[in-house]
Amino acid sequence: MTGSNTDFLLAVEALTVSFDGFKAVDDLSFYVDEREIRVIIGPNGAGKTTVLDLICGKTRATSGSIKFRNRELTKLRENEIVQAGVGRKFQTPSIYDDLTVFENLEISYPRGRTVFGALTFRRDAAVRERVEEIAETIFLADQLERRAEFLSHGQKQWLEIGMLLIQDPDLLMLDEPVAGMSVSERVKTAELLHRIIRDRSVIVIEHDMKFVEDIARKVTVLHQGRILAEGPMSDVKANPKVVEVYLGH
Amino acid sequence: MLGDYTPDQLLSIFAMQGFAGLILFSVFVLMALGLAIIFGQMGVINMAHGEFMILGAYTTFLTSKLFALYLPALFPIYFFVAMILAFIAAGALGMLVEWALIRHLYRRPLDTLLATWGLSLILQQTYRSVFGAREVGVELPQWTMGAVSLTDTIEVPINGIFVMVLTLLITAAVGLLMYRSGWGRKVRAVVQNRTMAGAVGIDTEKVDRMTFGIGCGIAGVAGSAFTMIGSTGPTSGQLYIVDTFLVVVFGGAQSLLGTIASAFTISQTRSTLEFFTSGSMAQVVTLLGVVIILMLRPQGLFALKVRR
Amino acid sequence: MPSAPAPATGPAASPAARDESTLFDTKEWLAFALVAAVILVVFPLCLDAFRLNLVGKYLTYAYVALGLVLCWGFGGILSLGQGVFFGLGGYCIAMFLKLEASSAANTKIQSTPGIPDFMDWNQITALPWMWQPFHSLPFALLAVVLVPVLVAFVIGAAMFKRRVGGVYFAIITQAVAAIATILIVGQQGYTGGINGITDLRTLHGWDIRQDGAKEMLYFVNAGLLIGCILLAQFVKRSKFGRILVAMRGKEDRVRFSGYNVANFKIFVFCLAAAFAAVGGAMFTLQVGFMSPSFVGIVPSIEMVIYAAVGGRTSIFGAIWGTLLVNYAKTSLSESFPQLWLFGLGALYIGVVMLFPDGLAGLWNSHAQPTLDRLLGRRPTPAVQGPASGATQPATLPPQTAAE
Amino acid sequence: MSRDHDDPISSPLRRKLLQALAAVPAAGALGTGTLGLAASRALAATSPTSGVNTTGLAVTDDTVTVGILHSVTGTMAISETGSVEAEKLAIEQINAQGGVLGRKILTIQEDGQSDWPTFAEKARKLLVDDHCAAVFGCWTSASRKAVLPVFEQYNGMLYYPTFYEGLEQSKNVIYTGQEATQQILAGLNWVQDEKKAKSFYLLGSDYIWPRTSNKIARKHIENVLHGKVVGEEYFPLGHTQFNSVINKIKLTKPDVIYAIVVGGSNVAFYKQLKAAGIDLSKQTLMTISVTEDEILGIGGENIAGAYACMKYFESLKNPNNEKFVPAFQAKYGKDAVIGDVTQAAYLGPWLWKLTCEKAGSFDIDKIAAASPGIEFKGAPEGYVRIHENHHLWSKTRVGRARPDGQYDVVYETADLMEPNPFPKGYQ
Repeated sequence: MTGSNTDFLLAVEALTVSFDGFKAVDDLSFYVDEREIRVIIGPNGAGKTTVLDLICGKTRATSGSIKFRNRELTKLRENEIVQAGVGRKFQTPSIYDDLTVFENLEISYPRGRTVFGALTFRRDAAVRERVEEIAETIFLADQLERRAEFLSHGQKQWLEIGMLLIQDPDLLMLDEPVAGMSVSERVKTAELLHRIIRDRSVIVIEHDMKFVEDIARKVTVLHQGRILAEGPMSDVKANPKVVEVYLGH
Repeated sequence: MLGDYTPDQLLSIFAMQGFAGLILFSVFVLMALGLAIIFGQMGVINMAHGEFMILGAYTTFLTSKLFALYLPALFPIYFFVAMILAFIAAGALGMLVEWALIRHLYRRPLDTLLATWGLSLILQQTYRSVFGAREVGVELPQWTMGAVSLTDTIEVPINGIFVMVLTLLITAAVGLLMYRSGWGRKVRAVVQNRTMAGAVGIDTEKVDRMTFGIGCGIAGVAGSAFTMIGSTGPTSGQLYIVDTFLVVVFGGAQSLLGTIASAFTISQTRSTLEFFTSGSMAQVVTLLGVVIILMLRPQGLFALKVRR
Repeated sequence: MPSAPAPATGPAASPAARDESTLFDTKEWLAFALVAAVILVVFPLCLDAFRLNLVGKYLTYAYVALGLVLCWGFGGILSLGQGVFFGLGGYCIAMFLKLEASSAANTKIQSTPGIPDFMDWNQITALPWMWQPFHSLPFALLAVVLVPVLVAFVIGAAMFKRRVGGVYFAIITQAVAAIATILIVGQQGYTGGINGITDLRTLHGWDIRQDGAKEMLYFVNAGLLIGCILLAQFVKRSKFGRILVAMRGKEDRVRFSGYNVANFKIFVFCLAAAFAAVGGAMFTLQVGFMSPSFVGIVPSIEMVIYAAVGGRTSIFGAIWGTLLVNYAKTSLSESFPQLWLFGLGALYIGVVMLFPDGLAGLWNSHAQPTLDRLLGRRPTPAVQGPASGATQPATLPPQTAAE
Repeated sequence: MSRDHDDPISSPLRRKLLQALAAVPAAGALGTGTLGLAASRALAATSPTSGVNTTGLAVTDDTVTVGILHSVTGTMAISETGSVEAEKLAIEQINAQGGVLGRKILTIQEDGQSDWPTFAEKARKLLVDDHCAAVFGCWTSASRKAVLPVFEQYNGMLYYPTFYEGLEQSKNVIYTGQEATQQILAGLNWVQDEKKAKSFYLLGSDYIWPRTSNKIARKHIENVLHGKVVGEEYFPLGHTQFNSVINKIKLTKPDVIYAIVVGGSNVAFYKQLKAAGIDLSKQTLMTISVTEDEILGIGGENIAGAYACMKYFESLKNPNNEKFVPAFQAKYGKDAVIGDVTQAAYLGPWLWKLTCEKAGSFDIDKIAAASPGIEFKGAPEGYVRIHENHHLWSKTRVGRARPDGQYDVVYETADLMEPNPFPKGYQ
């Protein structure tokens, strides 16, 4: 099954994945525009994270198509999807504990990604400047030489966001970026996200309704692997089905 | 080579080969069962598995000596006592090892591999110091000798039947234990979510220790049974390691059923090949086949998901 | 996206600007100089020909340990089949030497002169095709590296492309080692069987059994080892090295940073195989034969302990670890044979449970601070710099790097 | 060594080979054994060190140093221990009789650690550092192959005790065990005569000795005895599952099972054979790999009835053996068993002593030259003599295993068997 070509940045069509017969995502279709910010909400087990996993290649679809700029992603390997311009932040911070902040960012810098490229990669001025610029953005400019493992939880989340930013993806996917953060960190993260979502498309999974309202223009509500509702936040909020399965809780 | 035989003989060839394969299968299952529990359920690579088996064999050896010395009248049944003692000895050592070593190494499977390798060297040297470097001869009760004639041409060795029955019993016991008992539920709960299991009041440390102990205990019983068909020496255990691990991995690590199915596949293949080629080639071809299949299908034959 | 490559003269004030364009930092320079001085100067000066040859043999194992540091220490890929590559390298050069030793004149008494003696004993009457090219030294030298790398590539590609790693990889490499041994022993007409390929004499007419030749070979061996150290150091200092470390912890994340993880693993596995193979070839040259007893499971696992004792993430530690374990083995097993196996067993356990960073870890946590303090009092700028953890942060597991 | 190859006509190796093929049994008739014993003290007084040692060996006015090189650790330690014990016993006895050329024997023992490069290393040490006048050692062919170039390069003398596959001969080695034909041919002849055996099933562990031995056996069965080989099969070392081959044996019903299985596999093989209902009192089985040492692990009841073809059994009845066995057991415990190789190892020091006394020197070249023809009448196996090819003339015997782990000797060749390491027609 292949989807049709569209003007959308991302076109997900008839996407299904089943684990041992259980359909975690069931015949799902949705579209994301260039520079759109899309928030996916839904109760636990609705298939939100699975959708991101499918898009970034971590999980293979059983059927259906995912097109990114009309390029089929379901057949690509993870690294090819990243190179096509899709970045993914995981729910729990996924960073390289054994490396310094600088090295974390440097590895994510999109140059020298082949074996040979990595061997001959040089830490030149361009790399340094870019790393420092990003570090500034994610509030870690003074932590560059620190081993990532010793950062606080919030700082780790920021670092992972920074690692995505340095890739400069066209589509950024964030899985609960403010989960587990302190209040002050949360404020700073919101500010950070506002800054970085400006010139790219973003898909965010988030439970924090205030945060969602703050950034979302369009919301997709998932329930049991299917779309329950889709539209502006205000509409969705008023949707009785949504209230019943999700917001009401 | 088959042309030389009459149809009748061919039938007996296949029947006897089938039994030979079944015996090998039982041996593999016995070897692999304990490891499947430890590796599959706990993710621990126990390179000293063979040494736990040999502990069982040495226990059997000692028991036979004791019976011969003090209870010669009961000698014919000493083997059953020996198996129970083997289970206890290997299980107790297993729990001790879990407490001293393994529990510090959960989540570092490669490190357990190295540490248990070290343990296996120490155990080997201990056996050597205690029992001598040479293999010991375990005297077996008379009834385990000889073969049962099913027809004029089909004969099945009694010890083979014994091993098969034992395998059946132990497999059934393990199956019941894992899938029907409260303890089995606890083990599975701990495997699936350690934190949660702890939170609902399961003593995860105790469950780990028991699991490891039972896995080692089964190895001990296997070792005891192997005194009937194999050698008992300080380094005999090492011979089994590769085969055992391949059986477990080939079966797909986490599933008991997979282990059994894989033992069946490997043993039948090897036994058949052994008959038509020679022992050496059969082993190479089987090992190579397993490795190639594992390369193509790393999750093993029967597992549903890849573990990384 | 900024991409203009420029010389490394970025903002100097930031600590991030620490120079990674050189092959060594100060501390590593010292470590390297120490290793080089000891194996190139101290050993040859202090040891007699016999002991020197012995140390030369130990050093051939250091290649394997070096490969394991990259592959296992950095990349987290534990191969229990390095003996296979060591053996393949050794056999490749042994085949050449055996052919040279089996000239028609030397083998007149055989029923088929001109072929290796063990073939004659096995009723082989013509040199098998796979032996033919080993008449040529350049081919043999090339094969020393290429054959093991090819094998490693096939194994690596099959396994890593399918994302088999960790324990599974270890067990499968172990099975490969078992298969290789059975094959070599069983195909004795082609391989010399369990006796191996023995009685190697000359290399292009140069008698490698003479003391002079052995001394020469020692230096060739030491030189090659230093070359391999430099290569390993280059890999470690490159971004490749950091990606390996990243992969060890968070393989998925590396994928989502846009790297094809399998290729990196295959490369480092092949590199480790190549190192082991060079070691094997040097072993054959120095010891004068090759046999399947270096290929199997037991020697392969034993080689892991060399790297572990040195500190699994320390390139220089691998050399010291190899020397130390082998020295202990030789001296202990002579005087207390029983104790040695207990000791070796305890070593595996200890290095896992108590000193996961081996000698290098002990050095960093004990000797280095003392040394820093001592040197800090004196006006020696050489070792000044960031605190001990900072120069090698990428490679130190938490236990020692806690600041 | 290189000299040998540059000038093949004068090569000692080749010369000896030619002599061996020409078969000159009369050469050994001149006995030196008794003469040597009696003359020992007289020689001591009249042989100054400078005279008996012109090549810088470790010889002083009252001592001479030899090496013992076996595995005391590792997998081979099991097998090699007996050899070490026998060699030490022989040296002790020689010293008690006044030593060699009036000099007491000192020993340096090195451990080969079941590791072939270690054997080569230690051999070098014994020759280069310790200047040993002779080395008694090695057990496996692999270890001998590893040290052989060392002995040839540094001109040492090795006394090698194990029965082995042959195909080797060196100026620097005296082989006190049997080469393959000595162990095999007479046994096969006997089993054909005695059991009217026509069909044979050959099997063994998969390495050079069983394969070479079976090759010789097959040639002999097919070409000389005109019998039939109905199966030939090999198993990896350490193999423990023999049910398939046992089935094949049951089907092919050979008159004789000819088994050369070694190590732990041995134990498994005989146990499974017995369990499969193959009764060795009815089915003839002949082995060349099971000595009394191995039976300890197999268990006498599992192998009782099998025939072994050796040159020595502990139960052998002769005056020498009746002194040797008690002496051995007095030193190493009454449970100590003595296998074929242990006895062969015991011969080494004695043969060396006799050779030194004949040569009147410790010099390796003189020992090598004087060795052919040396007779040892005190050998536990009976009379032995060194052949020009540096192997021993000795008898072949067939023993039948008893449940108590000993053999009953049921046959011995009338004459000494000639050693023939490169047997024509068997290659």
